[in-house]
Amino acid sequence: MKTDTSTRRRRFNAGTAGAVVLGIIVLLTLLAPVLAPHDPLAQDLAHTNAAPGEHGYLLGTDQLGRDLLSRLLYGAQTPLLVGVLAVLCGGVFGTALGLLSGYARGWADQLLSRLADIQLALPAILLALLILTFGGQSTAVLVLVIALTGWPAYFRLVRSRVLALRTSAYVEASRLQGAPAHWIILRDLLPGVRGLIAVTATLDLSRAVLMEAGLSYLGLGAQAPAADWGLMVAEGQGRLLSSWWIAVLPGLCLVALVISANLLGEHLSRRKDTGGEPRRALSRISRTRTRSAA
Amino acid sequence: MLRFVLRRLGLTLVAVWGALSAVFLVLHSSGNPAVMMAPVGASEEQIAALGRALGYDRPLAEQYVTFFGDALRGQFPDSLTFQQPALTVVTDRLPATLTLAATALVLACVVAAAVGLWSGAGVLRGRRPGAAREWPMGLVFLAQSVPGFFIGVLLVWIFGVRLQWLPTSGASGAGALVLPAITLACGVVPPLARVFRNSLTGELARPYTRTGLALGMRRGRVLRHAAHGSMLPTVTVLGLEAGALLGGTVIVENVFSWPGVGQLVITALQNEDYPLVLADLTFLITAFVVVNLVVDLLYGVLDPRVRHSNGGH
Amino acid sequence: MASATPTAPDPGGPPLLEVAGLHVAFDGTPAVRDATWSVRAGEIVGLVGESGSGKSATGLAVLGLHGPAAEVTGSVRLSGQELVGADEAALRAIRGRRVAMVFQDALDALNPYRRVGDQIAEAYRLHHPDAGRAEARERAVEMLARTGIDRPEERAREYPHQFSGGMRQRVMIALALVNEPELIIADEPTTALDATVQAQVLERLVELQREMGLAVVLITHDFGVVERVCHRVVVMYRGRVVEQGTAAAVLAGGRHPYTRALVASVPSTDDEPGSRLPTVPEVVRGLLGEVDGETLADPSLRVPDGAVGLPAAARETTGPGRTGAGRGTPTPADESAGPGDGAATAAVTGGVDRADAAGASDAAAGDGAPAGDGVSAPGGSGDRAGDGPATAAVTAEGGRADAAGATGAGAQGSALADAGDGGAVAASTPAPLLSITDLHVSYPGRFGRRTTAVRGVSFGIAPGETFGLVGESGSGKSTVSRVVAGLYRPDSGQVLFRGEDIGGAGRRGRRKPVTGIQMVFQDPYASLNPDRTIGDTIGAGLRFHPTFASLSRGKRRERVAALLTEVGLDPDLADAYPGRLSGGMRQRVGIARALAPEPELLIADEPVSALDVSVQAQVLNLLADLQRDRGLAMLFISHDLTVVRHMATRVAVMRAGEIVEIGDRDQIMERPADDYTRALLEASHSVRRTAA
Amino acid sequence: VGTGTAATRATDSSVVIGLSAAVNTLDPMNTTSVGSDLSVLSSVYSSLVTRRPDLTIGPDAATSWDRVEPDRWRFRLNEKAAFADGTPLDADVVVWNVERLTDQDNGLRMTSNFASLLRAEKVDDHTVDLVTDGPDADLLGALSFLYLLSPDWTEDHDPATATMGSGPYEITDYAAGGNVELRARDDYWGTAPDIDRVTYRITPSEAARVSGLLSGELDVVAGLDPQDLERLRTDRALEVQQSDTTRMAFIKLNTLKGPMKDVRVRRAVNYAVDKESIATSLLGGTVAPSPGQLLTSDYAGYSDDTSGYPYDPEKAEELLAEAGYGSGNPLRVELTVPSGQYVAGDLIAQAVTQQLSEVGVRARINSVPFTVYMQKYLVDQDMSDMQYITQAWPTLAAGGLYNLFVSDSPYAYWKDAEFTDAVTRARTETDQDERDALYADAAERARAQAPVLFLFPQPGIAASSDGLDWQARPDDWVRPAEMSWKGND
Ligand SMILES: Nc1ncnc2c1ncn2[C@@H]1O[C@H](COP(=O)(O)OP(=O)(O)OP(=O)(O)O)[C@@H](O)[C@H]1O
Ligand SMILES: Nc1ncnc2c1ncn2[C@@H]1O[C@H](COP(=O)(O)OP(=O)(O)OP(=O)(O)O)[C@@H](O)[C@H]1O
Ligand SMILES: [Mg+2]
Ligand SMILES: [Mg+2]
Repeated sequence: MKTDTSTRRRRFNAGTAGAVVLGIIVLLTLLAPVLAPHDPLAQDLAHTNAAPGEHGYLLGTDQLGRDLLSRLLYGAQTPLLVGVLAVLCGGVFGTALGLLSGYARGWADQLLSRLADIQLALPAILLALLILTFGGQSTAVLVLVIALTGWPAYFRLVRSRVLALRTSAYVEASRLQGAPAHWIILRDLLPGVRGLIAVTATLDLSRAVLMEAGLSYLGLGAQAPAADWGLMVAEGQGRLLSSWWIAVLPGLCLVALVISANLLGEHLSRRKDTGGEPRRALSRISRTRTRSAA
Repeated sequence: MLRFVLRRLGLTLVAVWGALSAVFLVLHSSGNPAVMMAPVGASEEQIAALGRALGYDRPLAEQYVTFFGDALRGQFPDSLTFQQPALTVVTDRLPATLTLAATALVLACVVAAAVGLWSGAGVLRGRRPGAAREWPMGLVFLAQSVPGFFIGVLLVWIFGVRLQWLPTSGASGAGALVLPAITLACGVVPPLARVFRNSLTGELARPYTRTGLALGMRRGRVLRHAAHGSMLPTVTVLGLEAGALLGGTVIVENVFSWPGVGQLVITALQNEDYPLVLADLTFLITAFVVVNLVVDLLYGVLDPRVRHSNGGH
Repeated sequence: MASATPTAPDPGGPPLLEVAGLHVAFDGTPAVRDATWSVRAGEIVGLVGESGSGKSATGLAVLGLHGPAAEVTGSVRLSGQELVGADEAALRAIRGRRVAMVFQDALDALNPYRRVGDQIAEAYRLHHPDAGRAEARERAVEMLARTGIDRPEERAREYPHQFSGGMRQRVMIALALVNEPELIIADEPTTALDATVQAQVLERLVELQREMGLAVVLITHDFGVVERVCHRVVVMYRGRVVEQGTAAAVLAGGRHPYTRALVASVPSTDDEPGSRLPTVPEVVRGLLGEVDGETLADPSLRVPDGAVGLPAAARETTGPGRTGAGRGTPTPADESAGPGDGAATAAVTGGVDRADAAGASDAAAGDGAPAGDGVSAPGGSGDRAGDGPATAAVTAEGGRADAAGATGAGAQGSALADAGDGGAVAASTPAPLLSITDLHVSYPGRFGRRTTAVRGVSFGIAPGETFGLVGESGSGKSTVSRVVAGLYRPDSGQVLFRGEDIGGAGRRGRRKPVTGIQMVFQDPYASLNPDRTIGDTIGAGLRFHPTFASLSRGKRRERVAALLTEVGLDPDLADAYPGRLSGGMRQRVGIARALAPEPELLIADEPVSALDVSVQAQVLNLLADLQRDRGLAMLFISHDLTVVRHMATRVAVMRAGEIVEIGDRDQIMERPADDYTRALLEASHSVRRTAA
Repeated sequence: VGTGTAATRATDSSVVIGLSAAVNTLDPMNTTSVGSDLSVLSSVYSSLVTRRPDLTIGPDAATSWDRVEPDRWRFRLNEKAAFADGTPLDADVVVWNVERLTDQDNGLRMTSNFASLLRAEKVDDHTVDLVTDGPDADLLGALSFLYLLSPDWTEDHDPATATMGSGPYEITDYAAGGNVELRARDDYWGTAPDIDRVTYRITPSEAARVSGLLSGELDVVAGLDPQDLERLRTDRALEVQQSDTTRMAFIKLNTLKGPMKDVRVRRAVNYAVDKESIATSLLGGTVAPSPGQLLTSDYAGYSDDTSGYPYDPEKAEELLAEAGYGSGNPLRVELTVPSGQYVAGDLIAQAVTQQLSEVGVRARINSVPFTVYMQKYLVDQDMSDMQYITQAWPTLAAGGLYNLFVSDSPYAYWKDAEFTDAVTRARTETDQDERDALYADAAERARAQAPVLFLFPQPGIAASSDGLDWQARPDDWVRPAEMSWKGND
């Protein structure tokens, strides 16, 4: 079907664009120590709120005279680190539970499904606020909170796919061959959800980044004086009147990061093998939570 | 049908119960709430007395039971910062949040419907999805990638500060509603528009669309039938979004100083106003769950197949 | 069969619809090429051809229902009015009013969210803008009544999903007829239906056609349907009209080899049971050479040329797709139907369905002996003997293999067939391999209720015997097979395999399936894990088998290669993923997988119903050959009586979870005791392949 | 009546006041938040005396007063004074209110501000005596916070959620935490205010407050961020007022444990911070660094004699080296700051840590919600090494603020006998000069011992619509009764 090929090609380009931008952001973040013209924390109190280009600051300075360009370069560290770790934790946890729950069924499945329901009944942002306020703030807690609000997406997707697959002819064939449960889960079911997980994880990454930014914005994520995009927007929003760049530039960086992750995820999810399922499910699950987070 | 309703109701109660238990546990895992609640400078004895008065010295299990007993009757201790029943504080703020959320929801529905129908009409004309004509979807995609708080900040900057067209804070007058409602809607439009568009184009790809055309229907009529068919997933997402909307108010109300429950919950958390946090969260969670229950029940109305199969879908 | 014999219309009348030089292409890929045919008023024209031959594309082109993605050129005239390139408004006036369409799957073709009465009324009002709601409703009810729906008033208020498949199709017809069009294009209106229902719907369609003087274009790939209802037939092959003419003439011996091949590859009640079926590619290839000099999209349809460098011995016995070898040895097989030879014979024919292309084409050419198989090659059997347990098992049960062989041999002549059948039955009675007694199975339903799918089923299968299970959809056939395979636990009843109860009724938890029973699944696309290589899929059966588990990697690969060869596939496919394979090839992989643990009982649950007619014959041949070759017992499930008759020696007929009749094949086919069996028989319309 | 937009407003004579914090309770005895709760309630309730915009004490419900004995003050009440429901505001009312306030069991937050007050005694219907446990020079200042409730009304109303006062306004709309609307009472017994309608709009976000001002949504906002000064000044429809407040900003050092026990370290950090440049860059030059004082010049008892710690990083490093810290053994400290609580507080804390790092001090910022901060500070008595805070004593008595630094104060984290002694003696000293001398001693002791990192007074920036006549106050009060529209009598 040529129709498919040509549309896929076009999407592929958008997907590649996403991957490239994402790659660039990651690269810039990794190379920040080399590339940044200034220490992201160094203040120049004589030149606070400098406009882009003023006093030799390419993108201007913030209220404390810190170089915005340097801060932007460092600013993705926390979101990316927290995002990737949270996606890993949530993804592994959700996928493992989804596989087991979907294959084994029974009361454990019921229990976990209810748990996921409950998890969904708590708007993610509220849960995160609650835990961060009463459980203390640290990167580890942040990762856990974001992972905690992310696992139901994987769990539900994987579980529903596994529910469909477990009675599929090829799984039944494996059972007839005498394959043990763990083998079926690892060799028959896991490959079947691989694509699904890849897409979910990519889209979940954008959710995690958005949530980290949202929490940092509310003062519960990264802490001053750290350079963190979400925090920088919060710090700069009071200065919109006179120095818009302090808030707007990090905001735009955040948008670029999220867009690229989304583009990539979109692209992956449009590929045949995942049948657009994760997008749909995510729009039911994580997207809504991302929204509430941001 | 009745059994279906009861089953959903049961699940709903389980979800509410679980969510509240989670809140309860998180709050109690952080130590004796009386310490936080005692006024500044309170002595050990005063804290202990307060703890006794509120029952925090009793076994956790017992407190848990009391908490649920009270919560069921809508009873929470007095808010520490407001010195009045926590639930009253919440319900006082409710109209503001509901106004905002309802406006945003209506706005989001209108936009999502427009975007979806635009795409649907394109598909019906044989255009491939993703083509340039689908620029509204591109905008939706963009909106989905911008953090809500940043949208708010941008809107304040552009319309409030630069152009000075619209008020940027407070709940006074219809004008003040515009920017927060748009910001809040921005969070809901993407999932809604996507789901509506995708299911609409999905419905259009189904053979009954071809049947309609083969019978001599106009495209508009075919589109209408397909839109009817895509209501089910759309309403599902709408339900979830209505809940997410409540979560979204947390940020939007803060950006725009909108005096609703969302702002309240942040203040309560910051002030460690334990009873108020409980009441507020209980309320938000219940609202979320109820909205989704309503959505579940709507399924039957929307899709005859659900109605006749007595549930399970 | 209560066939509504078509009454031929006036042959001299002017054509109602004239299709001339029609081209349809999708993104430059042609789907219909230079098609020219016509329909006269009151005439039923069958548009036949295998899947993908462009039948639907033609039908849609008539009403301009293709999207802009399709390029449509040529000419379609309705009473002289040109429709290709006509504007929307003009087309809208014709659609549904003068020309209506009936689509295949009525559940999807009807709007699931609206009451059927409303849908029909809406269709009416589309072309009768002056008609009031009440009038349109009345009209809808009237149409429902006319298409044979009981209590039409009530049912008009129901939704499509509340109708059975056949009812839906009637609604679809009502929808098409409500504006009394001149022409109906019915695109496979009955393909998804059960045989009995299919007959009813077709009958009703023909009645209405006669009452209303309609012209009908009936798109189908079923020659049985063509034979029963069509006046004329248009045969399409790969986008082209390769033949047209009166139904009788085409079926009796079409001029085009493709037509003949298609007709021949369908099992027929006139065939000798168990005979080899000629397959389309062989026939086409044999008579036509490379079609249009182009490569076919479906690799399973491809006839590779030249032999591949396999050892001569292997080539003879296996020769999968290596037709060079197979074709080279078309030895007549009439000599040896003797005891002990049955296995050998089977071994040679095993999987080599293409190998005997010449023989098959002979058959198609009309020499009256379509079963030109049994390429006897004693040397081959020696080779196989070295292959291991498979052959050993067969030899050990020589007596029964004998019986199977006799069945196979029945192909050679009817005189022998009787004896063979008798032998098979006799052999199965004393020591059944599988014996099921009073099986009850239920599924969990909604709200904790359980729905019973199988009640009180009992039967036995002797070693080496093919036992057929027929019945309409939902009668519980698959449920029985799943219980036998150990995939589902029955509520009660005994499932004795080799004397051991494997049913596990009443126990909890999942039970471990017995490797001695393997299964070939219905849907070749769902039965292979797309993420695992074919070799891995097949090899897993060895890995977990008590005796083969100890095999080294290399040995396992070898066995996998041998299995692939045995089912007629290139052993190199072991490293491929299923994505590349066609349906037919996948089904062969599925069969190889089932064979890997050396089962004694093979369950084939509708192994061909998802396959194209042109591939069906290949798979049926392969199964029959393997069964004979390996002395397998087989539980063969189908809803198609002709297929079951072709494969099985004993048959059970199921209905609503119970066995209504069980017995010897011929007894069931010729002297059915049960009404339901008779209805099934009547509905199963197969082509009477009367000699030309 | 003027013209233009101001005129439109003037005719309906209403103002919209932007508040940065919500009004949490309506019980004036159970809150100490001057900027929000009390600012609103001071328009609804009256007190015996009131502090005027120039910070002097003036009459309210009491027309005159004198000290009949060192520990007994006599107040004569305005005979017209009455509550909105007509109940007269008489001596019984005062006695009841003092009883309510002094009863520890009521757990009212205001109680601790009246530590010396023993009781009220009715002399006649319109005369009442207040008795203290000793001479208290600051009593009048404190009494400007004693808002009087009606005893009868309180019996069947909850003062936390409803009001019925004797002040110039009544509340027409209030939901917990939401906007508050006031309307001038027709039957107010005192001078009728100019402004009829007042809306307090809760606007926690600085950006929203500023844009609200610029767009004309808000008429009055106090407590603005100095960095917005420039932008606000360019707007001709606004009048910007800038002053020092009575609130002193400093960084408290925990002298009880950790590195800050060492006075050399405390002095070192004082020398290490460039207060001047912080004041210039972050506070728009609106304030001058404090000369090493805990008080602003508005306090009675302020001493002009002290000199502060100039910016001298070398000296700081020297002192640190003396105390044993250097590159091999850097000083590590934690600086806690209540997020968003104080004007530019978060920025100042960041600037301070950065400057400390330049002399080799590794300071880590711990930004926490205010309540958490207060919890650690006062309840847990677990203050970190350094903590940003601003303090003021509402009554503007030196003794009041200094009392927060005496050895047994939970606020102090500093046990200094000399300072405590001077302050304690000053409080009971009746001779003005003696008292000033004692306070000067205390100030010098505090400077030398450096229990805090001295910064500057918190800047007070207020902006109002150009047409509004209003004098911004150095304390936190925002009172609509003190406002009027120009050209509107
Ligand atoms: N919308 C389309 N886009 C691209 N290719 C198409 C489209 N519809 C049909 N085709 C291609 O055109 C060819 C003819 O398809 P068509 O549906 O007419 O076959 P058919 O004879 O009806 O087969 P079947 O019996 O399976 O219905 C096929 O190769 C098919 O893949
Ligand atoms: N997993 C299941 N859960 C619930 N009901 C089932 C399940 N599988 C089958 N059934 C029901 O059991 C009955 C028998 O089904 P089964 O699949 O055995 O029929 P079948 O004869 O194989 O039909 P077909 O020809 O359509 O394959 C049907 O009514 C079906 O709806
Ligand atoms: Mg077709
Ligand atoms: Mg079946």
